[in-house]
Amino acid sequence: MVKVLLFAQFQEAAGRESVEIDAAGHPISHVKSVLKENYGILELDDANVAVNEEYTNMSTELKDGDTVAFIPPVSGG
Amino acid sequence: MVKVLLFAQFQEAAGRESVEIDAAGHPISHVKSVLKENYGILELDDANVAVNEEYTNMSTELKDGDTVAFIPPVSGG
Amino acid sequence: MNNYFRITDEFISVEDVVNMVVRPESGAVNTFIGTVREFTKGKRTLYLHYDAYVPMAEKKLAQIGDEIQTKWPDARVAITHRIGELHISDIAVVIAVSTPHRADSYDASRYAIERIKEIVPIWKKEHWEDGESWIGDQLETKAYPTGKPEEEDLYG
Amino acid sequence: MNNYFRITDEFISVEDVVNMVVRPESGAVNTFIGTVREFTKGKRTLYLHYDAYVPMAEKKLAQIGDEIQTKWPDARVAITHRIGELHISDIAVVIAVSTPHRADSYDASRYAIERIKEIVPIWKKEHWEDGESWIGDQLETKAYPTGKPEEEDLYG
Repeated sequence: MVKVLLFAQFQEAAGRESVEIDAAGHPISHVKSVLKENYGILELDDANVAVNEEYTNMSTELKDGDTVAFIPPVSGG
Repeated sequence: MVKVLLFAQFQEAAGRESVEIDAAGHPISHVKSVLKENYGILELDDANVAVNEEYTNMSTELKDGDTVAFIPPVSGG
Repeated sequence: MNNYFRITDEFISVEDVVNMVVRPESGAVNTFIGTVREFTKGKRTLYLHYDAYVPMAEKKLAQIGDEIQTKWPDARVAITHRIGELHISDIAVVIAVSTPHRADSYDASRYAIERIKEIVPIWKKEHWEDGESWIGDQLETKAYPTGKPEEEDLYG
Repeated sequence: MNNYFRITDEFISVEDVVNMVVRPESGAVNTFIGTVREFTKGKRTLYLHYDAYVPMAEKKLAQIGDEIQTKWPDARVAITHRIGELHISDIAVVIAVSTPHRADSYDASRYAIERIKEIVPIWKKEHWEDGESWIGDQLETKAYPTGKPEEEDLYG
């Protein structure tokens, strides 16, 4: 299983802070599709992604136990 | 009479914080000569001058009651 | 107190962040303080809410510190960013950079705030008189009203 | 506490100077803090003594504030400079500039410190292990050992 962290507008759209998805062996783009279709998160095209707290890209293949974060456009500072 | 304020190395060279000079009607350059000759202040060529707390130049004519300051190169900050 | 790169949900003391970087070799400290502004493009903010992916945000702040160390080897950097609910004039972020000479302190401090706005996973939700939005870019021209993304935001 | 342009012989609180410029219209505060550096060109400073023509120095700080107001109308500025004996890492000057957006806060703060070093009648005497000198220019290349000016300093 892969843990998927949701923040800001994604968290509000899904109504939860994280979901578990059976995505080991799949690229992150697969998780993105699941979030759109099953969790109603629609603004994912502007998002960056991180695996285990480091930025990566949608084609990265996930392993069991990975933590994926979908990072909406940031606005700190 | 004109009050002449001395700071930093000028103050140390003269051994005093201020002097009174009978310089009304004279330009500041006159005061400069007096400071060199009578008070042993030698580094005056790098100095700026102020009359009544505003920068001016050596040709400014002094009035009775003016306060002249000889300003060594500044080094605040 | 040696936590140079920190996310906190409490009030930030400017003095604490500055004190982390002052040292005998430095003659200059530049500090950038981000505060909550009341009006943006004529719209009144009532308060803000900052969210963060805390462990990754602290890692990214530390990465910015490393980047600065590479570009300005004599610099020392500390950054604290606050999250949670903030009101007008509250301090959201304090950056402090010390260097031997002043020019570098300005340049490195400016570099830090620009990088924060690019790579650190922190998000700001503006609460206005007439609604609320997650702010989606640093020109503050793009907002994401909760649950109602505009088509141009999705596909533009 | 509304003394925006101030010479003092006491410890400067960074927080106090910053608080003078924070306001609802500002989103950014840039702060420049000058501290006493231990080594300059390999020479060890033991302590410094700052002297000032206090009333004129406060006027000139206020003039710098006016100049900034002309160039950056939305800025608010406060500057405090300390005089007397200062030791390594002590704060000599704090400049705080608030503006609505960050770029201006950096530019106006930088302008302020450069102008201080040009026009404000404040003088620094360095006390080294092997002597003392009034420092005569901002590159710190020209020193005036007490009572013994070099000919090149006088006529160069």
